[in-house]
Amino acid sequence: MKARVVVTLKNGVLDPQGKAIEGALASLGFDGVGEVRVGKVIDLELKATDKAAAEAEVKAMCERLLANTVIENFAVQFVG
Amino acid sequence: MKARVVVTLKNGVLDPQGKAIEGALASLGFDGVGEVRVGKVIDLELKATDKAAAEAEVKAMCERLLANTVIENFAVQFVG
Amino acid sequence: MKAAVLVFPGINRETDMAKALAAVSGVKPAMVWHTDTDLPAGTDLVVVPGGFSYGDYLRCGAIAARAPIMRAVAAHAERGGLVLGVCNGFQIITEAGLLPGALVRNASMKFICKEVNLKVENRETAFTSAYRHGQVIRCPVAHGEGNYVADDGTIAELEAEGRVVFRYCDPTGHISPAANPNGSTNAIAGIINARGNVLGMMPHPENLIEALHGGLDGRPLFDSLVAALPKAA
Amino acid sequence: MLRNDVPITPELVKSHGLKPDEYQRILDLIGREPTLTELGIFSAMWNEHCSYKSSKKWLKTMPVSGPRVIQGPGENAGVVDIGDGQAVIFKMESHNHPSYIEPYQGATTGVGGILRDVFTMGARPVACMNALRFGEPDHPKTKHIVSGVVAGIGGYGNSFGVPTVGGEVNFHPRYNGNCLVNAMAVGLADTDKIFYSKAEGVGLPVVYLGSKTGRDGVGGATMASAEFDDKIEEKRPTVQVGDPFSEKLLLEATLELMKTGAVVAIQDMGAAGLTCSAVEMGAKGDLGLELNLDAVPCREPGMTAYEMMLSESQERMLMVLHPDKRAAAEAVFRKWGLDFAVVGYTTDTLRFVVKHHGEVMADLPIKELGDQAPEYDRPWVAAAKRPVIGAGDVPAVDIADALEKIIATPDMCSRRWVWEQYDHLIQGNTAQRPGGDAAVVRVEGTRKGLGISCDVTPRYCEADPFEGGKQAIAEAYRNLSAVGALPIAVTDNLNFGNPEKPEIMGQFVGCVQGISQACIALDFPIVSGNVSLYNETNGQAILPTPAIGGVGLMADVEQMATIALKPADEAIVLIGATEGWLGQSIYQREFAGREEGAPPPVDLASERRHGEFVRGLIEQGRIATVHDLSDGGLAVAVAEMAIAGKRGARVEASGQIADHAYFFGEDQGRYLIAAPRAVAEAVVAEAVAGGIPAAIIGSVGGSELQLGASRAILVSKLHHQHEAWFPAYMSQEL
Ligand SMILES: Nc1ncnc2c1ncn2[C@@H]1O[C@H](COP(=O)(O)OP(=O)(O)O)[C@@H](O)[C@H]1O
Ligand SMILES: [Mg+2]
Repeated sequence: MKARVVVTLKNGVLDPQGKAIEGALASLGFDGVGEVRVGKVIDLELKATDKAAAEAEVKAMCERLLANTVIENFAVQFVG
Repeated sequence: MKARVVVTLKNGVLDPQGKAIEGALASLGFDGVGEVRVGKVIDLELKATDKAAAEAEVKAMCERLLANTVIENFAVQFVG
Repeated sequence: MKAAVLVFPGINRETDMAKALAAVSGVKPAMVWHTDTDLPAGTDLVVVPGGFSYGDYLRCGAIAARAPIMRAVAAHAERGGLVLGVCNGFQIITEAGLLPGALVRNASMKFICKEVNLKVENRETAFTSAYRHGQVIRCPVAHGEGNYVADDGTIAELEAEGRVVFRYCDPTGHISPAANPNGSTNAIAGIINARGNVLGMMPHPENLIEALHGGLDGRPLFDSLVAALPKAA
Repeated sequence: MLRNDVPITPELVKSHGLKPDEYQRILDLIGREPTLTELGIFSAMWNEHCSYKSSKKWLKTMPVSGPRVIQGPGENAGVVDIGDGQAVIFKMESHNHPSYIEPYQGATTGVGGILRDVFTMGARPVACMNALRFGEPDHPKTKHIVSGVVAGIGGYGNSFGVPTVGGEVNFHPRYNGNCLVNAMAVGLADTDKIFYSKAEGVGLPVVYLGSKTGRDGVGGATMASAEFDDKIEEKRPTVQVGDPFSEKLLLEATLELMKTGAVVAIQDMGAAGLTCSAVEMGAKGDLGLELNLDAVPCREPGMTAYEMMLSESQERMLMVLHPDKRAAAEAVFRKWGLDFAVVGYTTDTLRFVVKHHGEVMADLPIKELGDQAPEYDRPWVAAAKRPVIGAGDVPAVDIADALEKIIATPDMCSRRWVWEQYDHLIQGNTAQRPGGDAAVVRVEGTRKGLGISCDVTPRYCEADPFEGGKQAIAEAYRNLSAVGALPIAVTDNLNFGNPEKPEIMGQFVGCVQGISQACIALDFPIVSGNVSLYNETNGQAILPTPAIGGVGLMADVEQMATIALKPADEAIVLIGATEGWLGQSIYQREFAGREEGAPPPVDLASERRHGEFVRGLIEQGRIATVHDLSDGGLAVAVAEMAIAGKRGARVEASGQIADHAYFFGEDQGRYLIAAPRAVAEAVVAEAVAGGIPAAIIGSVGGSELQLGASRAILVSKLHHQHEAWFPAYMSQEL
């Protein structure tokens, strides 16, 4: 089974990286772009076969390691 | 309109961050995890209203800046 | 020698580089702002220095590589002019397509600042003629993303054509994982383009050019450039 | 009349960290109920962090002047003359609470804040230091905090482009619930181009510079003054994210701006952001100030006046502008891609007026906001004196065994793992890298050098705050002298627990008095500093930790001494008196399992004489190898010299003092010197003639270290033992 974790910054948390990309896109002439926010995707291959168990496990991984829950949110998707 | 760009490393390109997470998850006792790969999400707010035009524009942004096509793949999703 | 040092927002080793160029060549380089579209007339060496252009945000070097001045740099390289990219500069010229491959996060995932040893693998370049072939030199590194990667074909080509100019090694010249500070493929520390006029390297020769730095092993790189280029008027 | 939408309840007052009597003081001052924005402004100005209400009484007693001091405490940073029209500008600051909550971002914003303090005054930062205290290594949170804090300090300084050249790291269970992250920045400026925060002139524009304002850290300064409890999780959203890239741009833009002559006064926005900076600029200049918040560049829509006034978004400055230089000033900021907005002007009303959407949100007396903050004379009790521990009360262990063990402990092992993550070479002026007694940075374009050292021994301060305070200053003095730098001034970061407890207040008072006495005796004035109180979790306070950042000056960096043993056949000289003081020593802790007794006393007169003597020898070019003795005493010092020089040495036993006390005692005021035998003999003769205890105690040579009659140890083995712990510990990092 494959899981994809998407980690994004919480609302209101400064995203210097997003800001820099915003500026770069504008100076490349892409002027239709508003706010840009950057996050991470973490793709995991899991040995688990039971989806519910896998979901709980990945959630635990996010809380303990993959996301910095002080400033980040996470979402888990399953593929296949 | 909002677009989400997902940038992932091409197959075969070394991913030190993924490797580090693999090791860390194992040492936390999550032993059902195989390969881990880390990528980026870039969420863009677009002024465009025409989806096809927006799609072409975001693709151009990816090729010109958001992804390094030497080592990365990208995918574009639209939300709302 | 008429050198131009590029300045992007967030670049921070431009002064170190300018001081080294001036100390060795006796001529102060021009400092060129990223939004300029032309190099100063008569520029024969472009140096893209180290630092954190645009905070290393998105990918290191990515945003700087698309700055207006980079078109002039590409044209300069196209004409056979010399280009030296050090650290962030290496990342920038690689992102700009002047060199193949990419630089990714150090295998340790940590920024590393320390002195390493380098083996001079190719002294037949305008950048390295003052070194001996196979010479082992000391040189500091200071980077978080100096791990050179490229597809197998590119690596094979670089190796076959002698385009790996510097390799990380131990003090005796031995290449080993322990002597490789960032996990770089084949311990690559610096490469040159096929034409031999564009060199990119992660280590900082500009930080080892006087007694205060604890050594002079960075100097021959600048000596080589002085020898290769006409004396500035 | 101001509109008051939100009733000010006792709960609301309490949640702003204001005590009932403090609130009463506000009512008396303004003669009406404050608006919510005003309450927020008062809470920001009157919390411990900004008002120093518990510490002010004692800070006033510290020695802050001297012939070199251009600016002492009270500005963004201290300014000290280094001759030739140049000044060194420096300060230390804590980011303890934020770093405990979010280690990486807490540390980055700490470094960012202190750098801003320094370049706000017109100085280009040339070095950073950091003093870190973590909980015991086995505590479940420690590794995560170490990892994040170190990466954060590096992440900010490396990107900003300043070398991080040294610091301190300690582990102790008393920091389990409160780590300490103290960052120091040092900059250089011309003495006639220093900028201050005092506003001058009525009707001048007040300009906002830098990054946009978001809701970051709303209430942050209040948090920094609150004791932690188990509800710590709830305080999380106040975390701020550092942006070293923007700060680098802000640095370049600010220094460029200063050259245009546009700056009348300038102040960085640190704790309590816009509020604190605006009030301070106005109050110092005896001026009023009116802000129009509609002009403040905001990152998020719908921000209220309250949020804007309390936001701690980073990388921002406030400036009073020469009106005729506006265009030039704005062009500089646009060039660097930063925000530039006129957000108000100075007035002659002595009122601090804040308007938003055309409405007055606050109208307060500006002087009183700053000057009339409560000031407490908190009750304190002096710590009971502890007994002197004799050598016989501490078990004797084989010297070689003891050394091998001590040199590999978390507190004594090499910090290489830490400082290799810091760019310590950038700017090309680092003459002495981390790992020696003090960092040395050349003054760009000259032969002069600045020595920088961070010191304090918290276990000494706990055992005897007064002696511990003295010792912290003495050790900084010694570290600087050991490299050959004349100690010229000090910054401090006084980290303590809850000052409302008389024992804690007693620690504070004792340390301040000890520091003061030592500074006077050593001509080593305090020019800047910071106080961090309420470092307690569930009633458990940290060890009293008055971190000292010392700065010294040398005429010629090429003369500097280092700790590494150089050619063989040199003699080793010990300067200073050895009794074998084991109370509170590392040796006692390791082998008796106790931190007991009185700490070693510091004799300030001999400290000074020994320092001057050693510095003299270095300046005359007679010696190049010096190490001061501190934690772990003689054995550890000579081992560090051997490891650094990759050379062996042998040191004879004393004959009078028991081996373990002689080799591991932590008597103060001592240095080790290595020099050719003839020089060493002359040095000893001169010292003794001048009343300074000195003797040749050993010699350099071979590949082993031998202490007394104990077995010889290969230096390469010691090296390995010294380097092993940190990377091994952190390799299991998560
Ligand atoms: N946090 C740190 N960052 C950088 N360097 C450090 C840090 N902690 C310790 N060091 C360096 O390691 C060396 C030893 O530190 P320490 O044992 O505290 O020295 P001393 O006892 O002489 O004051 C010093 O050079 C110091 O600057
Ligand atoms: Mg020392």
